[in-house]
Amino acid sequence: MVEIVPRLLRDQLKKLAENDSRIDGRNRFERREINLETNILTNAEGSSKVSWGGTVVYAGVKFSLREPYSDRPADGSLMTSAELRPVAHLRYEPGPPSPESIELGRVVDRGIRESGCIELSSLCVVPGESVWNVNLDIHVMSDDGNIFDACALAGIAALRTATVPAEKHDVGEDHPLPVSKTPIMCSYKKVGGRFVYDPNEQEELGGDERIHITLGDDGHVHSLQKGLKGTFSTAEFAEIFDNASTQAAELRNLIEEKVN
Amino acid sequence: MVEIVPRLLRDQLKKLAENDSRIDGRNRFERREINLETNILTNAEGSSKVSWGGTVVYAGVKFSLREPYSDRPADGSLMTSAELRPVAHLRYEPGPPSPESIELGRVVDRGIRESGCIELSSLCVVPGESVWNVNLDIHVMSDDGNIFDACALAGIAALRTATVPAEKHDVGEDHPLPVSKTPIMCSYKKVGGRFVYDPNEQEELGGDERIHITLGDDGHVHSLQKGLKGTFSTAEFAEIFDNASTQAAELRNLIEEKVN
Amino acid sequence: MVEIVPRLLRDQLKKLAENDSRIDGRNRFERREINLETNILTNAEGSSKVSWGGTVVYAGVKFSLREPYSDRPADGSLMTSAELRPVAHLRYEPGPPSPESIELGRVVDRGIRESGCIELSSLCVVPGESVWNVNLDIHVMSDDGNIFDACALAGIAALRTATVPAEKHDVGEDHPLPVSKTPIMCSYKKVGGRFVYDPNEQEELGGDERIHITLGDDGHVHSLQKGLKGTFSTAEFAEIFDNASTQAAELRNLIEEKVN
Amino acid sequence: MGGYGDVELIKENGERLDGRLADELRPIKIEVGVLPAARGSCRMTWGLNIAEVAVYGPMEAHPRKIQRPDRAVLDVRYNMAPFSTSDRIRPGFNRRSREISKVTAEALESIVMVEMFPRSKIRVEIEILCAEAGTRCCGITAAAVALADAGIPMKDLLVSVAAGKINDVVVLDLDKAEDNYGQADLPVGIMPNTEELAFLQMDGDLSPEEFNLAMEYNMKAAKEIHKLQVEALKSKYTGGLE
Amino acid sequence: MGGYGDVELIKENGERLDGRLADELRPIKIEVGVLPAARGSCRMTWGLNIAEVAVYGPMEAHPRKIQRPDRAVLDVRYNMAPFSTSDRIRPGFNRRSREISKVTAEALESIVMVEMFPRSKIRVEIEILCAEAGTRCCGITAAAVALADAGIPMKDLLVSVAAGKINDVVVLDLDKAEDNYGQADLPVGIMPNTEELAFLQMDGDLSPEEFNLAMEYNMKAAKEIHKLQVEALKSKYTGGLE
Amino acid sequence: MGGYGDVELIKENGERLDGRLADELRPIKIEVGVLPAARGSCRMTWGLNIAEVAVYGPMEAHPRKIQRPDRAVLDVRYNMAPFSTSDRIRPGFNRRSREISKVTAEALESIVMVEMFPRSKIRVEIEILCAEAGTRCCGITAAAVALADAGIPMKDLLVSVAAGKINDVVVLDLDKAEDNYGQADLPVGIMPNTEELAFLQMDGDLSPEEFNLAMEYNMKAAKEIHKLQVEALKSKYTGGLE
Repeated sequence: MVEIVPRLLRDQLKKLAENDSRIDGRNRFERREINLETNILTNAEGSSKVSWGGTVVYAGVKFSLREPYSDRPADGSLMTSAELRPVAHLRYEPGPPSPESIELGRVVDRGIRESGCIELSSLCVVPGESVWNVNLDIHVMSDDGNIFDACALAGIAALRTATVPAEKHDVGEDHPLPVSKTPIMCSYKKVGGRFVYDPNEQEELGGDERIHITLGDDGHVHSLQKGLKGTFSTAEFAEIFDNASTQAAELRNLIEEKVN
Repeated sequence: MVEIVPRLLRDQLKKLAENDSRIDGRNRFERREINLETNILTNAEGSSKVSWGGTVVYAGVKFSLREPYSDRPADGSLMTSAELRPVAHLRYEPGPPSPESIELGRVVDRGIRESGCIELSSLCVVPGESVWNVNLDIHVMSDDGNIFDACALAGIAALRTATVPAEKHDVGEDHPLPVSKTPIMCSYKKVGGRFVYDPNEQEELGGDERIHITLGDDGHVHSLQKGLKGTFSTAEFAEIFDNASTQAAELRNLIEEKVN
Repeated sequence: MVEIVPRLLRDQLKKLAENDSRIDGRNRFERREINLETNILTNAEGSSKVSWGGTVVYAGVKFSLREPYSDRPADGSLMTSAELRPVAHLRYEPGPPSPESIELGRVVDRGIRESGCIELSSLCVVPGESVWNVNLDIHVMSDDGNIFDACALAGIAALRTATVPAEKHDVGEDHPLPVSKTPIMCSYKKVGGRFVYDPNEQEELGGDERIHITLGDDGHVHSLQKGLKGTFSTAEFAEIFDNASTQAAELRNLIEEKVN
Repeated sequence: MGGYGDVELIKENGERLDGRLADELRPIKIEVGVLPAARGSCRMTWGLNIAEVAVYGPMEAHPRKIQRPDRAVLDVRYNMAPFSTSDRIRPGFNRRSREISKVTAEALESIVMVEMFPRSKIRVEIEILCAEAGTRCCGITAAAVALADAGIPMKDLLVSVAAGKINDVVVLDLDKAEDNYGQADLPVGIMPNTEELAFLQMDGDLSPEEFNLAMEYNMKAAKEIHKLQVEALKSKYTGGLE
Repeated sequence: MGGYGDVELIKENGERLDGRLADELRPIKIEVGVLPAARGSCRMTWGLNIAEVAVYGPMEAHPRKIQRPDRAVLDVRYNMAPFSTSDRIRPGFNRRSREISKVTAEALESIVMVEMFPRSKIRVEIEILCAEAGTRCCGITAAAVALADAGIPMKDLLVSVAAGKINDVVVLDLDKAEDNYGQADLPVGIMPNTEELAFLQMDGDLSPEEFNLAMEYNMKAAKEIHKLQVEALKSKYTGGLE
Repeated sequence: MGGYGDVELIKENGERLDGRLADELRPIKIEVGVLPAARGSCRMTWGLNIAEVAVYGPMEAHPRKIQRPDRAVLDVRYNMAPFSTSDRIRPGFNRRSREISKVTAEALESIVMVEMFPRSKIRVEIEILCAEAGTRCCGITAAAVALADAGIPMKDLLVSVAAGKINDVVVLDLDKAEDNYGQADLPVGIMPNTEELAFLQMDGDLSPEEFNLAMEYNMKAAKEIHKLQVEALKSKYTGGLE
């Protein structure tokens, strides 16, 4: 589909930015309302639903046993996948995954993987013989903006509530999946010339480049990604990097409340 | 290809229906001429050719040995496939299978599979070690209407004449494939407002919904499928369901004549 | 892309042919300048780069161990692949391989394979257990005409310089890949009504059918292929078949100089 | 059908394993407007099944070769989430989901007033989040509600429901165990007002008498489910007045 | 070629295993008009090979990017049925069938008067129902007949036939065993009236002398096969008059 | 990142295994105009990495749905040759190469004056012939030079370079062993004149202080590499005058 650049929308967003305002009335670094539910899908071994503004995302965890790779005989594996699918928005088409969809999946995956939240050695059943493969599938149902953060949140929440189905596979007792860290992704979008947190759909349509920052519990950065056309200065980056610490702490609290 | 709905053809079919007539002069439930040949392809272990009006279909059976699945250690398998391919009609395009093609394959497969005509346990060579996989491939060469019934007929006829090539695989003597039942598919098309049996190509182009009924030797129904846009009443269904018993008996006789 | 037949170019080539001349001033059977380099890629076990006029081609050899097929327990395998890829020319598109690309790969492969230059039994490590698979990948970087011959030359040169990485795989000492023959491909194009050797890009665009001849060290033919629309007489073929012997000898000398 | 008749699915007292009678439905809940990005949407839980449906359009149909000069086409996708089944399934469409998508589209085209939107396309996205037998019926029934929620003009709603056969007894609305070990399944799509059928499939083994009883069960159940569809739509639009 | 020279394919009396002499063809039969849905069609049995060809068009070429402003394009598909070979082959096109389709299309474009149908497409569908060596020759030869049956104007018919080498002897028309264990195969496409070549492939090992003998065998065989093509076409159109 | 911190990558004297200091680049060589069929091209060797880039266009963008009414689109492909890595990789694009292609295209679109060519497309083909860590930086840096060689108007050149962390030390330009056993990698794309960033990725583990040091190393290195880019372009166009 020809995506006409929405000139009028861009102008409007520019004017709002000049008054330090946003199209839905939020402050620059203000988040939309989030509702997080966990363990809601019978057939998944861990699950979550995130409603973030009008964005709706489900995540489900499934386990399977496999032989370990010969060079890491005691390590299991974690496969994270997220895709842009036609259900979520008028503009997503069926067919092979678009570059946008591949980027979403890989950025969400890296944030979780690089945080080291799952110790792969904790997925070992019998060294050299049998390890767990954990499939984390993230299913976007409604895209109203900022699905990267919603997917990352749903993903770590589903992992945090997952039960290893050892009994079903005859390898011991069911037990919670050990998750030692809680990585949080914070995404910023340049809208009307300055970066804002948690862009909604109109801001995504009429804005420029995007930056995704994944932070660990200790404030270390685990993953960065700049997407879309646009450039930024190191000073601009420093400001949002700083803000991300605050946002991450709040979201981490939200998870702790729901999960424990 | 834009398929212009053939308004004139529809009007003509409507008028014919009002006079209880058909475009090729047949009665509502009258069949076109069928020619059935069997065992005609050197490299297939069972084969048939059906000419049904201007519709031409080949079917071929091939056997291979495989390990059984662990939960059914004494069961072999039957894979039936049929596809709409460019050779058969001007309007079929090359490329991945269309929904129409997938429906054809699955409906023909279900009719044969659900009838239980092949006992999967009769395909066992050594329990837990080796079973036969039977591939039934149905190849439509010319589509002049009602290929569902032609495919189903060619399929069961090819199975009925197939020889299990045990000698070639060093597992005993060649013997006929045991086929205990003869499922028959009968297809009806709503043309000009009422259902007719065995639609030809023009009736398919200018008609509405289609109903496929597969009946077993005992008159039980094994498979049903309604295809295309359109609705029908239970009374309409009862009438064709009743007619299908008669048609199926005649076709079953045709097979018995040719096969034994 | 609609490929407009370049009427003016065809007329010009016709006129040049009448004067026994070519668009770049060469004689009918004159070759462009060739530069051949070998062993230039660190991660390949054999490699070459051919610059042939403005055509640039790389070839790389990689080895892997595999189980032999049960009916040839002492034979390894050679897989040759060459593709038309978007980097090489404005008119090549990304996507699944075009028929042109498949033809290139298969003709280059056949010329090398059918010459018997690699004895498959020389790739045996332990009979029935382990044999070498040789992957020869030919990468066209710039197509200025006659990539068939450039690919064939790069391919055999890369094989001639390849080292079997036995140490890395713990199966003995590294040693040169035994290559007993040096097949050479010579391609001719009908341009302005008569065949010329080594067509450049404009001659390919404005000419007709192509003939590819692969000759072995003893002057035997190992592979032929006529491509594109056009017909030719046996007399025309005899003339180029004769010329190919001369060309092949010169190119074989070029390889011997560089490789030993 | 599994067709293995050797598993006991009906207790001595005539009840099914989950306590239902032969002609009893599993619990059903229908919600409307659950996906903000869609023009119309519906969430249906049916036993342990969960389906969510989004509707987009009418919009210009492209590529152009799918356009029909006299009507809209329905572009329907039935998709199972990877975590919706007992063993994870690979994402993406398979032959089963493509066939269900096709027959669902044809069923819905029979009730939508497609003639009002020539050359256009209406997208219907059916997502199965949890699957416990009967997902195609759940998807079709929810899709009809989502189309109504999107304001698409329709001749009638459409209810899909299945009867089947277990231990030689005709029963309504097979659950997972009954589906795995049952002898027949007869899913239909019924227009509740005219009792016409817009969808019909069946596999297994049914005598003519069994077929008629199964259809009777389906008809009765369709009326019940239709009430829940109407209530769900009403409660969205009159929600503020209660 | 298999290229394994150690299998005896020629008997002491000089005959081949099936009794043929070096320059002898397998039995051939050609029928016209066998596929009613096609505009032109042909069935050819050649030894145990069976090929059926359907021709559709000329029709508008689409997608538009394949159109040529000055001529028709031939859209040729060579396809082997899954049951056509000793071991079942997976349905669908592979690299071998795509290459054969390409060279077949180019051979046929050399004889069809493509200039008469600018911007259009002629579809040629070659189906191999039984394969016993030499299917590409069988397909091309049958396709030329099917094009004529469809009334497509051509400069000449086209005959495709192959000679090869077995046990160091040049022979005509290799059968399956000869192809498996032979040393060379030289399939060509010959316009019978002008003796020009529109198709040429070869693999294996041939000295220049062997090559010349193989071409001689092919030329002679092409004349024989051409007669059968003409008879088949005549018998369709004059069938009623005999 | 491999993230296995147990491999020693820094010697007691503070040097890295190949003798470099923490903020030292591997050897770099840039050549222009190496692919005659392309409008612009560049070959870059960076340590053992070899990348060659071809640029085609601007040309009409098709299919039309990718056209932008107000600017050119960059159609970028990053591709690794099958023989470019230690174990052969299957030809064709995978998810990694598609993601790199996307972020590379977006980085280059930030420096090319795309507004000058509405509705058109510029093709950038990045081929990795030998890969030893850092290929995406090598590809982006070479692509900027190839675009300049093709005469495409740009706001600035673009330099891509990565710093990272090994054995808890921040270092510049990881080689293969450092990449395999390192703790973090921070590749960026820097416009040398304005010091703005057009490209940024990172994975692993960096404290805010480590992040700042890594960015400092990257900035300094970008200036060095920029000089080599300019020299390569100059030497092509002034080659005859020296």
